[in-house]
Amino acid sequence: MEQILSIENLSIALPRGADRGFAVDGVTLQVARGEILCVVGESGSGKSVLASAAMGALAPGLRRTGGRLTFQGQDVTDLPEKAWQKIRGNRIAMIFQEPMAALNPAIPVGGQVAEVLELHGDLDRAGRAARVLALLAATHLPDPPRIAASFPHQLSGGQCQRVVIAMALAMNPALLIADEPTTALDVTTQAQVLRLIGELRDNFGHGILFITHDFGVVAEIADRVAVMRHGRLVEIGPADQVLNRPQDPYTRMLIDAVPDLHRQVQRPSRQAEPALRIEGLAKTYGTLQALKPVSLTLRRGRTVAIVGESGSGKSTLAKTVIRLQSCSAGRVLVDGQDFAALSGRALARARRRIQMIFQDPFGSLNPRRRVGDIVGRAAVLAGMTRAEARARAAELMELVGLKREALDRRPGQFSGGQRQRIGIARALAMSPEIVIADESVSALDVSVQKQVLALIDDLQQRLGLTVMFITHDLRVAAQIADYIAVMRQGEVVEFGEAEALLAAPRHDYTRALLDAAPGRHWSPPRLAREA
Amino acid sequence: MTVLGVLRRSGPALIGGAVVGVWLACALFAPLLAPYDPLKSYSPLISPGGLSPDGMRFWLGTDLLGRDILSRLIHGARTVVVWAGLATLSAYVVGLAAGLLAGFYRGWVDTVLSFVANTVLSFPVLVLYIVIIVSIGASAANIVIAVTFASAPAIFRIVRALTIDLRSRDFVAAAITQGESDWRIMLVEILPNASGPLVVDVCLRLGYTAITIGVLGFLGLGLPPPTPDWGGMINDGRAMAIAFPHLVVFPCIAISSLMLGLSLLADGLREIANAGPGGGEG
Amino acid sequence: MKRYIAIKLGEMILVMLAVSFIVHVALELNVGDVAAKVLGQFSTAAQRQVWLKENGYLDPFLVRYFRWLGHFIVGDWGQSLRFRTEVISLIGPRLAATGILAAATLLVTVPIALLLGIAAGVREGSLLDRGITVFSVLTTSIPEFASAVFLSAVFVFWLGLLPGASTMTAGFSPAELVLPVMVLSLYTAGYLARMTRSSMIEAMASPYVRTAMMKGASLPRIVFRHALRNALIAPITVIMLQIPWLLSGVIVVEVFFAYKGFGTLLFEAALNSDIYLIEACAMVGVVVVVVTQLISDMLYTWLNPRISFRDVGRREGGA
Amino acid sequence: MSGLKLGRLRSMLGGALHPAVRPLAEQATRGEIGRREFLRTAAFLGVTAASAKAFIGDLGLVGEAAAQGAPKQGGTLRFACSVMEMKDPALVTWAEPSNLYRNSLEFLAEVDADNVTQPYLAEGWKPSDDLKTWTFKLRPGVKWSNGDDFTVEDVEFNFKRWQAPDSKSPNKTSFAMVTKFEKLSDLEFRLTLDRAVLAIPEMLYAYTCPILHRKFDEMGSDWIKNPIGTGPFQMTEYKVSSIAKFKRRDGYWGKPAFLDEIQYIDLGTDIAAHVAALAAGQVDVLYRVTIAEIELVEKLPNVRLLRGKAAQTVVMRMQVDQKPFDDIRVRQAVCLAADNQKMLELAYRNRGVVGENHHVAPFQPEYFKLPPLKRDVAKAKALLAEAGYKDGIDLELVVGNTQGKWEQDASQVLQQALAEAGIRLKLNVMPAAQYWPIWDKVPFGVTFWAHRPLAVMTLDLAYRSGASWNESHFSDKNFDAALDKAMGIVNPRERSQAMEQVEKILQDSCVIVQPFWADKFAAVSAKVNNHRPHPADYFRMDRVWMT
Repeated sequence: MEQILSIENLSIALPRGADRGFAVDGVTLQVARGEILCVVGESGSGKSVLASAAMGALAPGLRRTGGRLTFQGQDVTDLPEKAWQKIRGNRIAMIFQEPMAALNPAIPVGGQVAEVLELHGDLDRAGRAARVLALLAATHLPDPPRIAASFPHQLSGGQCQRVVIAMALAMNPALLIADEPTTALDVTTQAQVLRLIGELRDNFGHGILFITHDFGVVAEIADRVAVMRHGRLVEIGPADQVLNRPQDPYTRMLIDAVPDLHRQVQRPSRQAEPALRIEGLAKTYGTLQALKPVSLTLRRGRTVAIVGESGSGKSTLAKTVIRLQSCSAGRVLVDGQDFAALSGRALARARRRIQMIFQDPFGSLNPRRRVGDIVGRAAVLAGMTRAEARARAAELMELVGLKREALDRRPGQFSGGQRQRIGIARALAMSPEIVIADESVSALDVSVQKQVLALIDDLQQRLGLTVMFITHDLRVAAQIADYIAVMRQGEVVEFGEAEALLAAPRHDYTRALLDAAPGRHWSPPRLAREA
Repeated sequence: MTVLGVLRRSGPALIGGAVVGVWLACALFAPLLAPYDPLKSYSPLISPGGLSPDGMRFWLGTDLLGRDILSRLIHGARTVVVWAGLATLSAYVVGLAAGLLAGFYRGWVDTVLSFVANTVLSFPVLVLYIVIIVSIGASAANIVIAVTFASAPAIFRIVRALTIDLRSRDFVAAAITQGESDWRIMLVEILPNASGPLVVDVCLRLGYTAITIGVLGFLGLGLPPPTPDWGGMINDGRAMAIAFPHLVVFPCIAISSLMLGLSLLADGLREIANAGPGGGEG
Repeated sequence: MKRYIAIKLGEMILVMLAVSFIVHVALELNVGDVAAKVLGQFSTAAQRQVWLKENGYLDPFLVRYFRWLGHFIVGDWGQSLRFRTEVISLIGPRLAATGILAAATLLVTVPIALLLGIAAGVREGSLLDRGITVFSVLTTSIPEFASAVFLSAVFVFWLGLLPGASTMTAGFSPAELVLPVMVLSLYTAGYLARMTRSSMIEAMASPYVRTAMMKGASLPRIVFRHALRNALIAPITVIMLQIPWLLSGVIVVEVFFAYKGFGTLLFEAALNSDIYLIEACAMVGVVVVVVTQLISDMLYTWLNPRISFRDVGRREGGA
Repeated sequence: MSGLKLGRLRSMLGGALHPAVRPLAEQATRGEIGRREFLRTAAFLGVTAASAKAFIGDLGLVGEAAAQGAPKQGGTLRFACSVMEMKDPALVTWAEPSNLYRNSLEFLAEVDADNVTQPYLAEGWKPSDDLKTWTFKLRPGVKWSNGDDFTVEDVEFNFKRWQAPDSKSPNKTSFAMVTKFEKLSDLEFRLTLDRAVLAIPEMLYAYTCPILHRKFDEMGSDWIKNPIGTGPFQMTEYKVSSIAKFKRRDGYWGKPAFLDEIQYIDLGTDIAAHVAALAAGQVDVLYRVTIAEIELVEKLPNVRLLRGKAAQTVVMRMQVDQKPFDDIRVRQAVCLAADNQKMLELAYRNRGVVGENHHVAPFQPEYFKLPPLKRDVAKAKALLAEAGYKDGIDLELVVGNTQGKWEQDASQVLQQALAEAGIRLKLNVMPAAQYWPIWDKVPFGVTFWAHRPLAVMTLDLAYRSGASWNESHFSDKNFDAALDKAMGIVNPRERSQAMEQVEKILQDSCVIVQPFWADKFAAVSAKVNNHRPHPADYFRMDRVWMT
């Protein structure tokens, strides 16, 4: 097989003062024509730096300290910038994570695609225009002339990513480097883009270096898989082998953490009295109906997952239920009391019964306050003294698996997973009956995600919490939910017990979502934990 | 994290901090540092480094009334720090309060406060100063009032925008779901997190306020004499500057160096803030 | 867009009402001095009282305010106390004079500032960047009345190249414009260069610049084709917002060089409690501010296709 | 005061002397009266001072000496001067506008640059012995610029206007003692006064006393619209705060002016701009140069600094009926602690004469030399303590800087001096325009007093009980009587002696701290000839020429 890119023993040093010496540490790998090599790793594994190095464009502050880079037989290790400019976009092209941001907001996208042709090809203006339309059509964009004349903000995320792909394909490069190209996209769009990339590989025989953190995506698309951790390559091999028979303990741990779409664990009986009844809840912004009347019942001690793509109204539902915004109509009944109608002190008193765990572990904790104050605040509000509040906070820290010393630190000194635990502790501090988790694990690495999901599950068992779990990830929903509600355009289109809904979806949209889930046919093997 | 620790992370911040620090020291210890009494007449119009008839040396010379320019500059630092500081502070109190309220509550509160701010901002600033001071008279306190009136709307806008942004953060949502009172959310959750950009703005605004006081002096509306203030010194020496440049050059250097220091400090703080995690602290 | 302009104009009228009322209130505090100013400092109290009565100054405050408002709306802007002539006839020429000054200043400032700002912003932290930053901070930190002294010391007294006063009494004279423009430009250029620099730095760090780099574009191409247009949005809107500042901020420069512009008119009016003139100046000032805001917003939309007029109306910040 | 050479005097005055002139001349020779006073009185007694120009060099007026070379006809002179509103010349409140209309409007008498009073539209005058009746004879053959003859009716019109019940002119009060205006013929009139007044001709040269055409009010009371005058120039353009132009007119009764045109260019309030304009050759004459610009002007090439003595001064006056100044001990403490010499040295760089707190200048004719003032801080302290201010006292001085920053500088020196006696003086500095409305209202303020030919004119206006400009509210019957007495004496020596009491009462009452008499400065480009600083800034431009 023809090797397009060959990386040998590449090391890239981080600037002094970073938490480790090397971003990439002695990595050796090859990409062959017509294959997709997926580089997987959690955040900070050095996979994106590796991609930049392959483009000869290291960020300022980084420098290569060793190793060689060979591209199509040519040693490009020390190629000057001018020469790299001839290669970039021409023989190696890149697809980016945030397609919208990657496009210049002030130039119509057609012009941006044409620029690649202008830089590298010898087509005249008319030739370029024709080629742009052909490229846009090749990425299955509807109405290429209209798209070409559009500005990025006038297109959807998926369309933008197709434009970026068209741009990458313009010179028919030998190597494509895709850096998390579908992470920012909805699941159905992601499926289409992944399909497109696979199609390109089949039709044109590009070599593709595909950076991702999502094993579902890997399972969907990879020919070979390379696993990175702390800048090192821990395992590389054919997809089937790495996904189903991983050798390295780290890889095994990672794969073990991936939730399975086809649930194996049986959950206990679901009969319980309702803890929260949502009746005809609606929310409109001006003329936009963000939430059409929604009715839903949450049973005590059970978990309902609300699943949907962005804009489906699932977050609006959560915020309206918890009174972060007012509703336009409907009732939220907690123990027969309409939470949606309360105000003033009564509202402040009732608030403790419903608490929320937020999505972004970086944004949901006030960076200026100590963890002890954040977690202990609920106790203070409940009328305890400072000392009592501190004791309570310490208790909570233990409950979520953190040390009591953590109380004196600020959120900035914790990792994402730890912060999410603090967020959970804060929610629990109010001794709520109902917890709403809004995408609470989607920003976490898969190994951490697993721990947090286990924690929530565990707490639910121990404290008898009723959980409303908002997520876009069907795997996560499958893992944690007793019931699943599927939302689309402000409506619940399907509601049912989790296994039944996943096994036999009744609504077309649910089916489409399930079909789009990357790697849906792959069940991660359950391996004994060795790491 | 210590102040020095933060500043060490950026060259400009360190230099700026040093310059500002020197002037702060001058302001604090003026009576100890100044070689002479800043208000006392010795011998008029001695050139820099010159001797008075009775043998005293004046490193930066003396002014028209025979006062030591170096001592006046050192004491002038105090005037600048006190009055520009007070004016900036009071503008901040008003701007912060209004900005927090408008950004937090939005709705009609925001509409009313924003309209007031827009109204004041649509007023040519210098005219605003003049009208205020002409109608209530020129004095240090009135300069504070005038500067407050003129700068508060700009601060209001910054604070309001920051508040609107922070208001949408999850930690504020968390506080709301905990049933925290509004004022506590504004003061404990929002305000400390807005301080980064505001510190930068304070640095720049302090400098501009110092200059504004000087400009008002030029228009005959400055601090009452004999308070040594740099703008006033420049203005006093202006007519004679061509014959006696030292009257104007040194106060100019003083005011420019302070401005430069504050600007570098602001740039540096911005750099540090942008440098990523950890920058949010201290 | 039409709707936006209509909203903006409505807002302008509200602001004008508010400003006129504020000015009236502020000047109310020493309305008694008006007579002294008209009749001279040596007039007797009785004479002043008679004058105040004759001219309606003894009526209740609100009556006077609404009388003024009614007259203002129909174009009767009253008599200037200081110039003893129709206010409306005073403002036009003065505004035009300041307009010329402002235009000349922008003409000099904008190219220089943009050039410096771009050069500094492209390579943040380089020696050139540091140099330009220090220069621009320095120029913005010298008060205008001080730089006016230095520049006139050099160009009028030492070199004898330029006229020292810019009265333009003998008709328009470009030479008389040089010094005021220099003083204003020094200050404005530094400010604008800093603004351009920071927005250039931001643009250079943006993902689309990285995209352009990954396309194989050269640095000049990246700067001029990709970064610049986006980076200019902020400075250009700032330039527009500078115009009101130029209109009023020129007071110092106009007074120093005896330039007969809007600034000196305002200054004299304010110093003399020339109430109708101040009111008219303030109203004109508001119109200028709001109209430049409007133009600035339109430019912003034009430069930035992401923003629609609806968004502009809600846009926060500015200079 | 040095004497004159009698021989030179005789040769100058020739044989045909008024009998009273000889004793005067002898007094002058002995140094008993000033040279200027001699000339003034000589003129007063009907001796024209035409040949007196030869003495100018001896008169202590540095600057333009006798004409340099032959006068040249023609040219345009640009004069830096604020161009203010002046529809009614009798109502102007500043000397500046008067210098503009002075080119077209004339006065009955003129006080020239040497402080000598000269006939003008009045050919001559004659007071009665008791100085209560003044007969004026008008110059024949004078024509208004619209062709009308100048007659006594014009004068009568002006007097009536000034004295009308609704008159807003300061002339109303200054001529309140004129009880009767009698027309004696077409060119003669007589004024009857209710008290003796010595300075009627001088008063008639005040800037509010230009003689307007008798139909001024009928024509709309707006001189800018109907600039009719008797003077050598005709106004052709007038733009407030911008420019005013005057062209030489034909048919002037006197010697035609040399200049073709005078342009008055308004350079705003900032004198630095004026000097810059002069340096750059944009103007030829500066109305005024303040002490701050002196060194600069001296250094400028092609520019001449003109300097002259004038009875102009600032006074820091205390209102005697306001707390705490109603206690004379406080005022005495202020006067004793003040250091007039130091104020002159620092604030006016010694370019003037130290003041003696009685508002009579050594170079004014009626000056009587009192023992010099002594500074006594200890005594000031003691007086303060006696008045109940053991721990010192806080005072506020309002400063308007109406003539320049030196007023403020002097106040700062005063502040330092008073501090030594435990008086904490706060300075309240405000823009001149803001200061003028309250100049006579503040308890303690700095007021600039312009030059007046005779000290009694000032004293009469400012310190007599109930006088219109009595800003200090000083009221003392003895002072009024002493002043009346001095004002009724024609003979300078006797009058000067009578002034001893006047000066003493004022000085002892400690109404004012009067730091110094300020010299007067003007600057002209080297092209300008025969422009002379006038002690009161009254510039006649018809004898000025350009090279």
